Amino acid sequence: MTSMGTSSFEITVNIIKTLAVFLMMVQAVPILVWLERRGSAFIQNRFGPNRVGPLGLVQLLADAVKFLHKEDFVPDKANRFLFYAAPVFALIPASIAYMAIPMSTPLILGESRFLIQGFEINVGIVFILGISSLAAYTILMAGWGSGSKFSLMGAMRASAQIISYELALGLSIVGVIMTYGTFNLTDMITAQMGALNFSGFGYTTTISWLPNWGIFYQPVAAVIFFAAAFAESNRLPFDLAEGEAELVAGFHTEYGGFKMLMFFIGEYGHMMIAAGLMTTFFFGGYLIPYITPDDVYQFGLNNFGSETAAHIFNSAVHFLMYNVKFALFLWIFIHVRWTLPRFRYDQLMDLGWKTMLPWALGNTIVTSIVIFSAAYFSISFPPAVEDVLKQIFKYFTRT
Amino acid sequence: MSVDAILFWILTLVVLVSAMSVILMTNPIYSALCLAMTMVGVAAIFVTLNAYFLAGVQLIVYAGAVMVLFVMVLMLFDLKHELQSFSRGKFTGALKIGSVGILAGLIVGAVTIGKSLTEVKAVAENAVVVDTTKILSQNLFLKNIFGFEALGVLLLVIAVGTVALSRSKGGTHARD
Amino acid sequence: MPLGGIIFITVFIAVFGVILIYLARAIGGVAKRTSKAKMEIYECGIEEIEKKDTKVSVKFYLTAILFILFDIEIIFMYPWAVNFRDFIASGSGAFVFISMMIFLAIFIYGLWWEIKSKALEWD
Amino acid sequence: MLETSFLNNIGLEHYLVLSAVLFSLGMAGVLLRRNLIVLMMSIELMLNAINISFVAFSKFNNNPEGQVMVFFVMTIAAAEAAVGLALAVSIFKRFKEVNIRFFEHLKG
Repeated sequence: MTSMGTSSFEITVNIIKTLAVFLMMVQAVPILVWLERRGSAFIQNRFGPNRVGPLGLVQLLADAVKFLHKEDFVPDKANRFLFYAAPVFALIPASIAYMAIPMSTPLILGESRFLIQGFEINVGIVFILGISSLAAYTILMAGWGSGSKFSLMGAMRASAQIISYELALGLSIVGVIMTYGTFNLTDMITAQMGALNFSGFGYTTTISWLPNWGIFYQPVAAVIFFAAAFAESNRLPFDLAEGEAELVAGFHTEYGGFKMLMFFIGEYGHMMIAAGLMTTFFFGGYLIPYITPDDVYQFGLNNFGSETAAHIFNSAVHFLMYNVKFALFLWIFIHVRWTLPRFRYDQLMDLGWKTMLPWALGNTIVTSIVIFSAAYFSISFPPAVEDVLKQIFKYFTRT
Repeated sequence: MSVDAILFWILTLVVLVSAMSVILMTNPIYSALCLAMTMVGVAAIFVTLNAYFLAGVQLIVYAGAVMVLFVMVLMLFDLKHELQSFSRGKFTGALKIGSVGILAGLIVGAVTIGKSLTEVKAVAENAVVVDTTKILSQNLFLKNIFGFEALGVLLLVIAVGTVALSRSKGGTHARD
Repeated sequence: MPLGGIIFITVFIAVFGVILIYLARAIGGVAKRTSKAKMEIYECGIEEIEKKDTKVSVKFYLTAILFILFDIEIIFMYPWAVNFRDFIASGSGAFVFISMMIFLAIFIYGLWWEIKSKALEWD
Repeated sequence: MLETSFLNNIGLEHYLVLSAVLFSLGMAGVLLRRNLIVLMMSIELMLNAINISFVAFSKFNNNPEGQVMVFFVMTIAAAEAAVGLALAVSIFKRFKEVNIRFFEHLKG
């Protein structure tokens, strides 16, 4: 149960590792903010922050210092406890859920084996869904605790939106779980190793020029999951929580300074969870296409000599690969925000309940029927048709 | 003390304190938030009992859905100004607390006496940590399939019922 | 599941957040010069309107109720999905598949009814 | 020696006692509070207490039926909360009141 390690060395390393993952997450937020501002400027043909430091990178530090110097302000109408508790609570669900996502192959140092993730959880997906569903409280606490009607309306809209899209999100994952047959994220990643191969109906086909990624099995689920993740993290085109025209700024109308920044960390944290899960479910996680971790390990062993160095090299390379995929999805998040307009609230709800939920349901049914019939039935074609099919398959499976 | 024992006592403390706050807080919104905290604590207790999947379900269903609904309703109707949150009458109050105490004492006594009378099978003590999710799933879908389908129908009935209720005359969504 | 680690990091994050807020308070200071206009909640500059009950559409709460019901049905699919291949391997695939299809039919009927009865209509 | 083993060896009876105390707290809430919605929350508390004992029995007797029961109880509890809150909201809409004392006047 308390699998934080067996020796005191392991426990210490694991504790430091969890803290490091958390701090890494907090650190990533200013970089993302910078990327978002520069990216939006690029898209809108402006400069963006470019004065402080090279490429404006030090702007983040200047912002943080400025936030610290803002005076602490609580409106008279506000409920002081909830007003202060909401930003602190905003940090918790996002960071803990992110820690369950594996980021690299386990690092083996002598006898000890360290996972490059906060903690390994064998019901990973359920854990992440459960923890991140607690984020609705942050919004409600902030909205009601501010004592302002704009905040309350913003909170109601945001939480109704979050819970509506949680349905589509949760249902789209059912197909993924069915494909891999596990809740464990690490097992899912190892299942995506090697070349794409379909087996069923009495046939086995290997397409060696494509990696065995989940996106080829569950394309509809990937689209629904990604779209619902936008709504879950309150990003454009679904950022109805903060429609300026009708709601001023949504549930954080009354917040400013550092407390506002903490809401930001939470929001970007949800974005990171979505990007990390997208990578893990559909794009092979930390795996490098065409190469197995063993190959990387052998390469390290041949070039560095010692086993420890090879293990460290292995983990580092896969960590890099994970971060490349991860950053790609974060960039898509930012790009979409600055290129798409906002939905209207009724359109948003219609999309969630009447479009995405039925599609996710259809995906589940089709997946289960395919898996079921692939195991029970085998199709046999007349020899002539089979020859033609083989020719077509040969075209796809050429190396 | 072993780590497991320390965890159990911490979780017990968290669960009992937040459950206590649920019934003692005069502001219903605080009560609801404390109850959400209790639910999270109960989920953690499920983890100590190796019921990982149930812990996740507890988080998703109770903490993430039911309590959000409670909090939303309380905030929608802003019941901050509650005049009388506890029942009146010192005598009846004492009687109620006394009866609750007697009930708790009876159960605790029964458990302790029962412990000395029967030997609980020490299966779980040395059993390896098994993935209970698959066993749960097999049991649910192979043995209790009728209950499962019945719950599906129940949920359908409830979904129809709530909408009909809110549509009825004087309901929240009445069509005037 | 490393429960101890999760509890530890939760407490750590909470303490971290509280420290951040105190730091911001210590450096930035508490609002000293206060006036009635400053301490009022933000209402786009006009004077605050005191209202007994804020009108928030009850649609939100109906959505939340329907969310709970559908969420549970989705949760029911998880143990089925994770074990589906095992069921097929152990020979009980057809039984489980058909019973889940019945369940899904009930689900779809519920969703269809909600959409048809305009319970999910926002205006 | 007795006391340390009581603190150290967490067994079935620990969970059962915890469940019993939690149940009693929920019951006290039902008896003492007057707010309709808080009453419903106390009922949820009692259901949770029962769930703990189900899971504890399931673990210590190695019988997965207990966990299935918890699954069912959770569903019923959520359904009950949905209907109960729908009723509570209807009542509040009509009478602007959630104190159950008020509904004593409904009889006759």
